[in-house]
Amino acid sequence: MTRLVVTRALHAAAVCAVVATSVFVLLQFAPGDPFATSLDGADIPPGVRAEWRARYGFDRPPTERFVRWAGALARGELGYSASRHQTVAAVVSDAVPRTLLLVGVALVIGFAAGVGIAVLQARHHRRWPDRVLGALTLGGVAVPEFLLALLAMTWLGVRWRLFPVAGIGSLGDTAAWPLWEQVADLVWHLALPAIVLAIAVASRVARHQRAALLGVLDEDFIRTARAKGLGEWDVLWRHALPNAIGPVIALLGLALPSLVGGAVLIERIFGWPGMGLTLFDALLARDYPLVLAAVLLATVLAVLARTLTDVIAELVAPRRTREP
Amino acid sequence: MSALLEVRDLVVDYAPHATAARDPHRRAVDGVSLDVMRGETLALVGESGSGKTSLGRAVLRLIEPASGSVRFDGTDVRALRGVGLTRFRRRAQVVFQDPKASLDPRMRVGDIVREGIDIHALAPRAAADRRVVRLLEEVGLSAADAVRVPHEFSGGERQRIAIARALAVEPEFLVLDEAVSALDVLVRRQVLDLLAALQASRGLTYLFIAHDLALVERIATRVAVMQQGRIVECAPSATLFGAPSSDAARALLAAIPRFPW
Amino acid sequence: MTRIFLGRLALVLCLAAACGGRDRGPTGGIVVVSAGADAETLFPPLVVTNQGRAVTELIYDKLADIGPGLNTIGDAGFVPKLASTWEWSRDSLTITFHMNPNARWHDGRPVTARDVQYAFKVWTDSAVGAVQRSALASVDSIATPDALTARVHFRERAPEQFFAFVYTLIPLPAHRLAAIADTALHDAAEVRAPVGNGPFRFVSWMPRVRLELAANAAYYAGRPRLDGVVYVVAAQGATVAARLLAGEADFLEQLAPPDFAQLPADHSVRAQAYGGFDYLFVQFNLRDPAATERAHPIFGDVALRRALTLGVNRTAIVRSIFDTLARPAIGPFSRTQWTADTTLRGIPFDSALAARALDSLGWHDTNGDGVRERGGRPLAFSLLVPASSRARQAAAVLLQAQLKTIGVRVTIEQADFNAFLDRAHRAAFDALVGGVRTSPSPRGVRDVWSTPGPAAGTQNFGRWSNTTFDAHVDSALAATSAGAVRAHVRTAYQAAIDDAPAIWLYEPRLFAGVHRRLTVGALRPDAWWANVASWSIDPAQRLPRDRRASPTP
Amino acid sequence: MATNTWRRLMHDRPARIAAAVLGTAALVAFFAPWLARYDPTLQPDPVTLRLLAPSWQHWFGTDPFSRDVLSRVLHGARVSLGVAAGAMLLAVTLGAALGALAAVFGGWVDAAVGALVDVLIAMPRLLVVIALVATFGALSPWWLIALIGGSGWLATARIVRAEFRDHLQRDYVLAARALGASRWRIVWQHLLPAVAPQIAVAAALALAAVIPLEAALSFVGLGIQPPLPSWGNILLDGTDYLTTAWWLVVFPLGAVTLTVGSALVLADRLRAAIAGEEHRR
Repeated sequence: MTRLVVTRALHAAAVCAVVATSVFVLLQFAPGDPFATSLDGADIPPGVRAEWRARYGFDRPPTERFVRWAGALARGELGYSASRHQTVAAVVSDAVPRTLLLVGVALVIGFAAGVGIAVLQARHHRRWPDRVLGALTLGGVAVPEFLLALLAMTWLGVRWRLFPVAGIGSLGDTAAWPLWEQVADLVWHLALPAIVLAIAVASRVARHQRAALLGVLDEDFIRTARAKGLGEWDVLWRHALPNAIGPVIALLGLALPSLVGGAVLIERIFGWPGMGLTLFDALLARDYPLVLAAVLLATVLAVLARTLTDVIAELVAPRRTREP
Repeated sequence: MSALLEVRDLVVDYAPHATAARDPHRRAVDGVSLDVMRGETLALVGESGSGKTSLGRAVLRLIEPASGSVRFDGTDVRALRGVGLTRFRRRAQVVFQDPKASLDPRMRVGDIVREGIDIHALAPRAAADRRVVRLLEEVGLSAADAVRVPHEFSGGERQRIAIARALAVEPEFLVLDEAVSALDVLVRRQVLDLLAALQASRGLTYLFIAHDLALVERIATRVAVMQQGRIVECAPSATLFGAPSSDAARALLAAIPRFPW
Repeated sequence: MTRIFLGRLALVLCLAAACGGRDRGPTGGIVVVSAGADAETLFPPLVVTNQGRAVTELIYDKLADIGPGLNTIGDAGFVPKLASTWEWSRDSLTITFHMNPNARWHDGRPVTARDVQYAFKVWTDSAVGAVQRSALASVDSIATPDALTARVHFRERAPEQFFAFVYTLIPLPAHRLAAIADTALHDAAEVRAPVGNGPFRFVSWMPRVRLELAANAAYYAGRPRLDGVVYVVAAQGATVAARLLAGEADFLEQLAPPDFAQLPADHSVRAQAYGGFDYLFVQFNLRDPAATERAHPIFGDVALRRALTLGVNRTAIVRSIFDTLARPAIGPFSRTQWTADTTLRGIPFDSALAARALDSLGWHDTNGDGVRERGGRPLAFSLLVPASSRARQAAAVLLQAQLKTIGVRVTIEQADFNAFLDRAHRAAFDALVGGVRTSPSPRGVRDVWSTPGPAAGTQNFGRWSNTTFDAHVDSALAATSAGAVRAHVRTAYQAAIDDAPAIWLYEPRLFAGVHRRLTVGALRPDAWWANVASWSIDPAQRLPRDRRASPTP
Repeated sequence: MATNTWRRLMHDRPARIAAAVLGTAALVAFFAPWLARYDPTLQPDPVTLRLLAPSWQHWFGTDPFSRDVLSRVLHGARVSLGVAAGAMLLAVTLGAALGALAAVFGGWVDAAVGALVDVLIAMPRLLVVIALVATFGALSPWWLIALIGGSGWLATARIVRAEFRDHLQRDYVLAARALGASRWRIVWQHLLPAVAPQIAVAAALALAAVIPLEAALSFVGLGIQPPLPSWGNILLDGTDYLTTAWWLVVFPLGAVTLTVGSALVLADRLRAAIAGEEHRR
């Protein structure tokens, strides 16, 4: 077991190293300059830019910068974000919890809803609930997320004013509020981005889960369960689902990075400055230390998520050995 | 009679990725030495999991042994590369247990039988077609069957196709890996008869793998009994069936149903 | 001149004080400003963006501020802020500022001349890297004869020396910052939670989310009417507008054309015009991007540049994108500048004339592909557009279709803003849709359009060079009377229009989105935030968030 | 087996409908210049004819530049489906090739491909594509194909590797090896046809993923460059007018949803057909 953990950790470290190096190399080819936009203006003399480049070491050759960066990383320093006038660690420690919250909530809601929809569909296989839900989940996958987000913002936010259109909390000293009000405020602000993201998750989960359920429902042990006189719901929840949910969880683990990545537009639209938006802004600002740190973090999160979902999938449904 | 196949101290491990799941120290074949004489049928009998299939595959170099030597007609099979290996493939063939699994379901029977001829460029186009028809007829099928696909045939017919495929490259040596085990009794007898006829007409040498002594009683010249990766007894057919010396052989003998008529 | 001015100043002061005292109007309420970007820093020397200024200039006051007339020559019209009076030396090389004795930092300490001196040190220390320190290049030193007197010594006289100094230098709290090393200032905790002296004091900042300011009850010019100002940030344009339309925000700096379509349905928001200092243009690269010592193979020819300009219907472009929210640009300036001249002779739209001009220049469509060519070279160029600007993209698309009708092929190339600027600086483009936000001063024109050199033309991406223009711009910037400035500027502008280094596209008129409950008075075109201290919210239309968000005064 | 899979699929009604929709889309894309009534870049009068609601002249209305939306959606099919199909082909070819290499050669090749997959799967695709496009500036459709295709092969590679490894253990492959068939021949003659349905599933899913990705790229201003219409940039024009000009969004969105939905349905039915076939065996 320890060996497995150590191998996994080494593997993850290697993946991160490769990702960091390739991103660093790639950034060397990027046109633009960390101070091109932040120091653009008719009244800014060109000398200032050179000065700032030198201050942050951008006048050094790339190899030297890489060694310095890697060395600092080894000491646990992520560097300084010139576009935010802040240490990268400070920027990232703001953004990571926000992304985890948004994606986490969307995942939980989406996963639960997706599984529920799939069970409902399997229960009414080839009847109208199956068809209607099937069409909806198909739409949930086919409609681009950013459009869903804009529609939600325009109608749920602006037209009907059910939820705030953007932001991560109410104004004022919310920290002094009673806890339940703080939570309610957070939920209220989280609603739109989480719903949009959850729709995307739920649609995908439901589609996979439905297929997996229908596959399992064909198998002998289900027939046995039915023969024993178990109700159809019991068969679905107790017998079919535990056997069909594992692969869906594992699949979700694989899809998680793209989910986080897909959240960039949602974070942007709903003014939810998590990792996706931070990375996006950092890219546009050519804030290399921040880009590197964000990519690295995303990689670590992805690897962690994969390991975690693998474990969960294994726990939920011990793989039945297939007889040859 | 000289030995066509000489196996010495052969060791085969389970595939590396499988070791985690199984006992890492367990070997599929654990130091087996064996000779197969030209023209004979050596039956290799043992319970499932005793390592006979691994031995059969290692002999054909379908899997790589861990150590030991395999000599075929005097040449070291394990050292073969390139042209030498190709030449060896022509001379030694295999028929598997499950003809459903061993025939590519997407190919027509004619193409299946023909594949070996194409690989070794044994005949030009038209001649190859004629040869395929001849082979199909030799195993008891018809020329019209060439355009059909495997799943249109019964189990016995499919096994005949597999035999025709093996014969297409005109081998001297055939590993029959449980070749008749999956067939029902009547068909089994027909296929065994076919194999015997082919052996007579083509002078073939068989390594006949089975888990059941009853299967080999009629066909085997000699019988080798395997248990947990080792050969525990190797004796001429008559000797073994008359007076088995190992417990394993006795156990296998006892499992043969004797009908009281 | 000095004495006359002082007299006028005293009068203004009295009026301001009287007004402030008599009509306090309603106080209370929080204004939520929906912003498309966050302040990059709250440290004035490092602030570049408008949003950064919008925040810091509410926290920090200047010595004096430009007046409603936006004059930049001498000190006419300037409004006293931290300095209640000032006087010039006879040779104009020294200006003595008398600090307002009532001015206090938000921690209660008085604002002194030492803070001015300290700020000057910070601004000019290259370890800090203040971006606009070239504006202070003419200042030699600052002396502090007493706590409330700052004597500024200039190296040379210049018509805009007063403007350049007070507009750039923002006094900093020496008692809080002097202990911090200059190199550490940019990231100091003190700088992220600044103590200022302006009408609003800093409360909290969640970068890229929101920034909260509260009224400074002890403000020397009287407490602002509002209880506070909150900036809420969203990167997506649609979101910024949605916040206003959903009633979550009270103020939006600039409405985009599509936002206007939604206003009629929503009576809670109105649009308020306030000029604007932007003008946009298609800038030609006069040099060959492949080899800058050569002239550009197409745009090197002034007759061709004029012919292209003739082929562009700028009125249609403006009407299509902006309807009446913008006007066709005239030349390298904005109509809001006091030096603007609307009587200049422009190049009209006449596509028949454009086609004839191209014919006469030897550009003909010989192979029938709809594109003219000359000597085997097609009349085609790429147009670089920043991906961040929807309006500029729209202008490019319209321009492309218009030029196509006279046999010119335009390929649009979008680039993210960083790459756009990078290519502009490297002159790696044929033509680009550029935009300039000028200041009230005509000074900016020299950076963008004068012949590139160490002192001028740093933003002259197209490397246009015209001696008449250069000479008259330099003369205008040296002239001390408004009339002389206007005369020189007029000649320079006319040269720029005639030589067509760019197609002058449009000047957007700024429209702020303002919630019905908010009264903002007149918005200053160069700085909408200049008068936030006098904004007020109708007490009858208070919202729960006004109470909720109210920080303790 | 595979031949049967295809046959099963052809007898499946949803699959036939989905295939018909995709086929129609492909035909529309191909014949767009003949089907469209107007030049998709023609701006008859961007002042007075902009944002016209659907009418007899303009079935899908006009956009902010007075261009005919129907013509743009038709031509947009060309660009969007062209990019999508190109990227899908590239992704599937690359994925199949790398997956096959990993499975057939095993050892360090397998490890290398596996590591590559692990690295790429850890980086969010949309961000990677946005990053690259942002980094290298707006790209031509060809580069877009290379980029989207080059980043989308992971799923195919995983599937092909797993299926190949499975089939490599099967007796018919052993029989072919015993006959002396080369690796190349085994892959080409036996494995690829065997795995073709799974590859087709991966292809359909790749197609379904690429079209929204192109739209997302357009949304951040880094997609297909104007005036070339793509469903993504038509949608982008529409996002400014969600409440005031619904036709700008509804029609391109309909096109996107129909195409993506059909690709997904096709993938579903194909998977069901494969499962049914496996089940029957």
